[in-house]
Amino acid sequence: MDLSFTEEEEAFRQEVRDWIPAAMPEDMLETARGAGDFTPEDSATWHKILYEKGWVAPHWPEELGGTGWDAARRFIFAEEMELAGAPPLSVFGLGMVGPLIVSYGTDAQKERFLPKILSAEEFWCQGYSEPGSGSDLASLRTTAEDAGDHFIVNGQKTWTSFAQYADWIFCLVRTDPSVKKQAGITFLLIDLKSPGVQVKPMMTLGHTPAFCDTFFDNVKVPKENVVGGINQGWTMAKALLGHERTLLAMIGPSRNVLQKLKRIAAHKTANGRPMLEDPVWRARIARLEMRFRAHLMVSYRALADQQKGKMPGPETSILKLVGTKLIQELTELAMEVMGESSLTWYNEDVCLPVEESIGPYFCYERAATIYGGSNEIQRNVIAKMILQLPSS
Amino acid sequence: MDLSFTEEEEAFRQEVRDWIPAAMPEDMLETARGAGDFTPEDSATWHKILYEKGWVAPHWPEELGGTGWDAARRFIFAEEMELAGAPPLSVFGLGMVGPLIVSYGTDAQKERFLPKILSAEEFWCQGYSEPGSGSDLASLRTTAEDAGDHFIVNGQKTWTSFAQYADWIFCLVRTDPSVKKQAGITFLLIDLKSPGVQVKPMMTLGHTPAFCDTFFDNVKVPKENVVGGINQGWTMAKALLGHERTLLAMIGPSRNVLQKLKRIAAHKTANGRPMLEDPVWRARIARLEMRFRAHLMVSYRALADQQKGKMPGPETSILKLVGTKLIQELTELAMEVMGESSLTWYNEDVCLPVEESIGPYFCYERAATIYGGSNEIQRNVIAKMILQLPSS
Amino acid sequence: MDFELDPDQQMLAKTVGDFAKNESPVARFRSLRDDEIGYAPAVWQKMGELGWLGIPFSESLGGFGGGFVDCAIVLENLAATLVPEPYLASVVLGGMTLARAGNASQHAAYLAPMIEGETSLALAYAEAQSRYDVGAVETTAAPDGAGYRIAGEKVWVLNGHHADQLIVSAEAPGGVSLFVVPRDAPGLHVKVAKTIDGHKAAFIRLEDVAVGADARLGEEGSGTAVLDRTMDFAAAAAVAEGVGIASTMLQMTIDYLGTREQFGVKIGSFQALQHRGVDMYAETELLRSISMAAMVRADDDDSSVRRSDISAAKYQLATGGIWVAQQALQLHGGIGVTDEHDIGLYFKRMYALNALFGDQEHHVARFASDPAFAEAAV
Amino acid sequence: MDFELDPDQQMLAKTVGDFAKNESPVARFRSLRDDEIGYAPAVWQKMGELGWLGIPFSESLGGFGGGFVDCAIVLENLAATLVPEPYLASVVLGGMTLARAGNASQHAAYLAPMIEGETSLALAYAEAQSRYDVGAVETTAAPDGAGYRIAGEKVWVLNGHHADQLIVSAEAPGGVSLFVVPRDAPGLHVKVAKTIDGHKAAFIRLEDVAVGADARLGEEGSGTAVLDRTMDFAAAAAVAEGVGIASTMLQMTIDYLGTREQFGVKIGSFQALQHRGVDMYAETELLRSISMAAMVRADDDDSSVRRSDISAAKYQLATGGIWVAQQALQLHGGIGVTDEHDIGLYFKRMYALNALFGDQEHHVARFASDPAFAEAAV
Repeated sequence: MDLSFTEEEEAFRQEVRDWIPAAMPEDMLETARGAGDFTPEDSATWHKILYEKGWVAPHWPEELGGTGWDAARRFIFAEEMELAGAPPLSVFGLGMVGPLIVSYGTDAQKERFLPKILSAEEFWCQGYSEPGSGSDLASLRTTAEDAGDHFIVNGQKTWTSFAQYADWIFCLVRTDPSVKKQAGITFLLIDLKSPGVQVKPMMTLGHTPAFCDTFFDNVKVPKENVVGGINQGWTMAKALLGHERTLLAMIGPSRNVLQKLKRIAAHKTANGRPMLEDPVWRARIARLEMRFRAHLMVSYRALADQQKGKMPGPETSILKLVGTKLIQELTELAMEVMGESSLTWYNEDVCLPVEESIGPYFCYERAATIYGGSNEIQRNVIAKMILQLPSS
Repeated sequence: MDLSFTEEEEAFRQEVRDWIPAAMPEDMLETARGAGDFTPEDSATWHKILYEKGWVAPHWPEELGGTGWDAARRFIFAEEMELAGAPPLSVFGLGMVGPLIVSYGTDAQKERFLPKILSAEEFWCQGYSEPGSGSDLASLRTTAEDAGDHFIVNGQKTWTSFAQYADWIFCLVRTDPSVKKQAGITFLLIDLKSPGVQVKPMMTLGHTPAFCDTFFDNVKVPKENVVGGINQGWTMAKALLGHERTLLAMIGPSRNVLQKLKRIAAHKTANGRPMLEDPVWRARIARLEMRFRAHLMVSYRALADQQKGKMPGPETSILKLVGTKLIQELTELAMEVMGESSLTWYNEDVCLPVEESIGPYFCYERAATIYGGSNEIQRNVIAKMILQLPSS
Repeated sequence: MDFELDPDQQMLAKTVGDFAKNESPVARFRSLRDDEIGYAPAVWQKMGELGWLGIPFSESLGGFGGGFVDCAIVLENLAATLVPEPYLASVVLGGMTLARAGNASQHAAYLAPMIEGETSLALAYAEAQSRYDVGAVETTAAPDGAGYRIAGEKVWVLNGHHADQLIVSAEAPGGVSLFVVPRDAPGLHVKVAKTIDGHKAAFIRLEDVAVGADARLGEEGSGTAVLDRTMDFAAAAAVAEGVGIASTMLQMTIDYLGTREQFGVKIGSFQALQHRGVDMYAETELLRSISMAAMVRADDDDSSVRRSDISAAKYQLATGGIWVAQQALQLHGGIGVTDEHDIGLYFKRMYALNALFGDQEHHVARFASDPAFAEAAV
Repeated sequence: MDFELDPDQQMLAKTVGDFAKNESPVARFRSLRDDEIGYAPAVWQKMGELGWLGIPFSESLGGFGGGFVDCAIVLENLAATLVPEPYLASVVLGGMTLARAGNASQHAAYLAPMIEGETSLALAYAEAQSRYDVGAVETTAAPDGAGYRIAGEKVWVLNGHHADQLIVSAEAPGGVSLFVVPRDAPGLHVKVAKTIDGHKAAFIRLEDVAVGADARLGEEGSGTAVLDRTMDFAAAAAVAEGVGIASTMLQMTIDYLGTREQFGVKIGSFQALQHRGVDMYAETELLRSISMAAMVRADDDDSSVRRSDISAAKYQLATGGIWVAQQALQLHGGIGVTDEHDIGLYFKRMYALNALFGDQEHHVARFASDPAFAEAAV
């Protein structure tokens, strides 16, 4: 066992650490040091900077625009980005549909879509859930009717996060209603500028327009936009879900909230002294940090497996479960530490220093235990797949 | 709303409070002030003292040996007994089979059994669970075969608490295997001195012989020992379970452990000062005491309903769930406060003052969330009966 | 012992509950969130006409002479549909402070019109550094002729954006004192902040605001004791509202579990969700039960009787109440975290109630500092 | 980064695991609970022959020259069947203290025979009032000619009832110091206590026990630093055992859920129990993962590197590990709380591990007192 990084890896870390502040525009550096409330435009700017450096898609194959880094370097890179508070990149293209096209797409799809994902010319969003199909995703009703060389798509997708900023959407649609529900689903790429598509942003609990309803009214979609074959959509969805799980470990966000929590507690006072020096508050923060360490080690185990080219072990199945709970507990504690100041929205600079705001982010993370397969569904799956408990 | 007791009630409280130390033998008073580890013999002695005073069965009808007190006086009496740390009386006769016979027994049964329960001439135990029938009680297999004027009983009961000290057992037995499982069960009283009965004490987790396996090998039981009618046993069991629930609120034990916890924390030191003065430990104890108060108020609501002659409200369904969890959390915290001294058994006076021992009691209370309908079963029942959630 | 409401109280509960359901459903709260005031002065006035604003004040003050239990009935029932009028801010915080600390002419001038619903009040007690310690006051009241000049900043003044009078705590030569200050006093600057729960609060800067000696409530130095008592009422009021919020969230969740279908069945048939529902029910009933003790004892002048149950109740709100809110949101799934669904509005209100008038650590520490705690007897 | 065992370590894990399963199943532990010693000196000697007792000691001391990870492998695998021999007490507590603090002739006299399995050691560091503070020593070592006279009482001395030598901490003129004291020294009185987990510990009274200057380990005053370091190893060792206990309890529970039938089905098909099982799995894997960090870093001489992960691991034992033990018991239902079923033996061992070498509050406070904690960077 060896939990340290090699000298070469540490040198790489230093290179990344030095590069970030040199490459990032001054106003974004300020946001990174402060509230971290980047706009989608900031993310797009940072995406392009990384693209020009060749660092935008570390986990893609080198020949398709990846960096050729091994798992450790990819991890170090991600860790340094998080530590620097860099803007998060939109995950739907780079992290989801891109890798899926890499693995299952046709050559034509690779040529058409991958370069524009890398260059940020086209942004993507995800069309899975529907009003009646949440946890029971396979019950989806959006239909794609065969019309020769194209499909006619009708239906409604909900929870299409950031669709208002996207150019394309990848969808699960029903292409065969006559078979078992999982068997009749197809993974389809749809241009959001197609006639008949309507995107309606919804407000979230935290008063940010993070997601949308997206409506399809007789939308024409060419058949070459199918990924993985007609009626193979469920296999595609499962391939993506496995991938999402490590993303959802929330290592970076948890680290950021922990830092923020301590920064606030270091100067906010209770009973006449900084809360970080009060034994009760100090202990509450320390408890979550200790749990974060244990969770981090589970992630490291997954990383070490990847580094060796092995499939991640069964323990990675808990990453989403533990990580999303942890980020919620961290934001809950931050709300408590803020006291009366937790009553505010970040855009109310009358109330408190903007870098101390937590309310909207707290609200935003309430969704973490719901999206990507709710934690209840995660437990169902782990009980059956990993613990092999009997079915009812 | 009025949360106070009347002047008459407070006078009654004082009467009870004065009587207890005057009536209790000196050695038992010492145990009450100390470890509280009464023997079954102590309980029997105290039972007889209460019997002579006429106070042994406050909740029985006055004409059958009860006290004629209203609900408030019964509550005050119980509270004072707990506060004085008096030995607990065996519940199986006074609290379970006695009231059942009062409600459902024949006149002959009342005459035969009730006086000896009151006078402590006969002790009882309960024969419900079997090795294969725990949560699924109705699947029980102990059979009572009709043999004219008597039954022949064969089978095994487990979890027969304190059977080794008992004279009689009340059992659920299968009298009709041909019908739906709940329908073929009978409530039967069996003399433990009958030929063919064998009682084998088992050791518990806490190394106390609290319960037994009880075996029946062709045991002859007269038919007049049926309570409530042949094949009416399930109705009897349900009547008893409802009764058990308020007993299982654990108000008295929780109060006692809280007191003990504070006594220990008041002189045990951590970081050079009494733990009760350490903000972190102090807060942990206070949190449980605050929860105890909320739980106590639920009990008071049930009491006030009884006082008015009303059925207890649906909120009493949570008493067992909350109370058993709380007593476990209290004993867990006591174990933590004890530190290394929690490693001991109470009979090891080499280790620490006997009044500080908590280990065996801690172990004993692990069963609280299992017996009387496990807390998982309680949740099933409340979900359906109170919340009326749909069946699967 | 009796936990039931008397007939008058049952009537009050029904009247307020019917009003909330029929005249102020959640949609009304929603529509007023972006309004400049955030509630309707006409509805406030109607509450005055119905006598609700006078409940805790003696009849000689033009009130109803009720106990705090009656106030709690109003608060709980208004909470069920998130009625936005500032009952807690104006009646409990402002009104009850004024009633206890003021003299007859101050009562006549400021309390009587509030009871009528013609004006509203606010209490400006919190400062940026004070965190639940009402005695930690940096705002000053410097003697100036026969009166004072008040200078300093107050934060999170509920209803401070619209109240006619603010009761302001300030350090005078004799100690922390309370002053009635008109909101339009020269030198008083108000900035309005929206709160996460869709209400508004004011951040107030006092630049040498001149007040007369008749603006002072009671003696110099009496402020902290009065505010301490008000904070007990306020914490109890937050709990009363919390009972309304938790019960409503529980019921909405049980309804949702019994309606929403996935995998071809009602999701309320899944055992894991059933058990969660039961635990939510248990926490709600614990909150309701300890809240009853807190309400009854809020009127007790003996702080050792009053405080422990109020703290225990506020603690149960901070733990069980918050947990109910979290689970209600979780069990609503995706729609729960949209602004479109009402469940999130209740969720955020529960968090606001949690942050006001002492958080869990404040109340744990206070409970544990009661001399009775250290005695072995519980 | 690499979390895998190297081939030698894999072999060690297999050898110890096979030994535990085949030669010391739980029944052996059960049968020895009431034995006067509580374990078999012959088996101890065999462990010495197999080289396990020398693992953490350098080859020059007759050891194996392994790292703490190797010790952890032994502890985890012995824990799986509750092997009763005093590996933690004699190798980790006694042996590692002696190895670090002793000189060559002390090593030859006391460590070498322990490594062979001919003798065993114990560490008498705790006192009635000390509660995890190894520097809080009231036992005294008064100079007496060339040697000392030791007087005081030590509590909860693991293996103290049978060890050949005890290492005793006592306050000498130069500060807390460590002394090797034969168990049969005149004036040394031993009382044996059974511990809840079926082991034994000694309560030791030293009545002016005379020892020579050569009994002192290192300089006067060096004791606290040495013991602090030993406590880190000991806490890490408890975690290693805890991983073995938790994994075994998890597996037993999953097996039980897949076997036990009620209501005509396997109880493992009930969703509420499935979800509980998943949460047990998560807590166990968190414990295993942070334990790996603790084991690797236990050998680091830089306490700032070492301590935070060891404390985090012991904290996870105190929270997640204990929770796994509680749930395992609960899910076994009635049979779980009988002494007949093995699950309770593991349950009690987990509680013993929790109570030893610092409880959760001790480790939380220690973690939070590290200067790195107060810095914003995590």
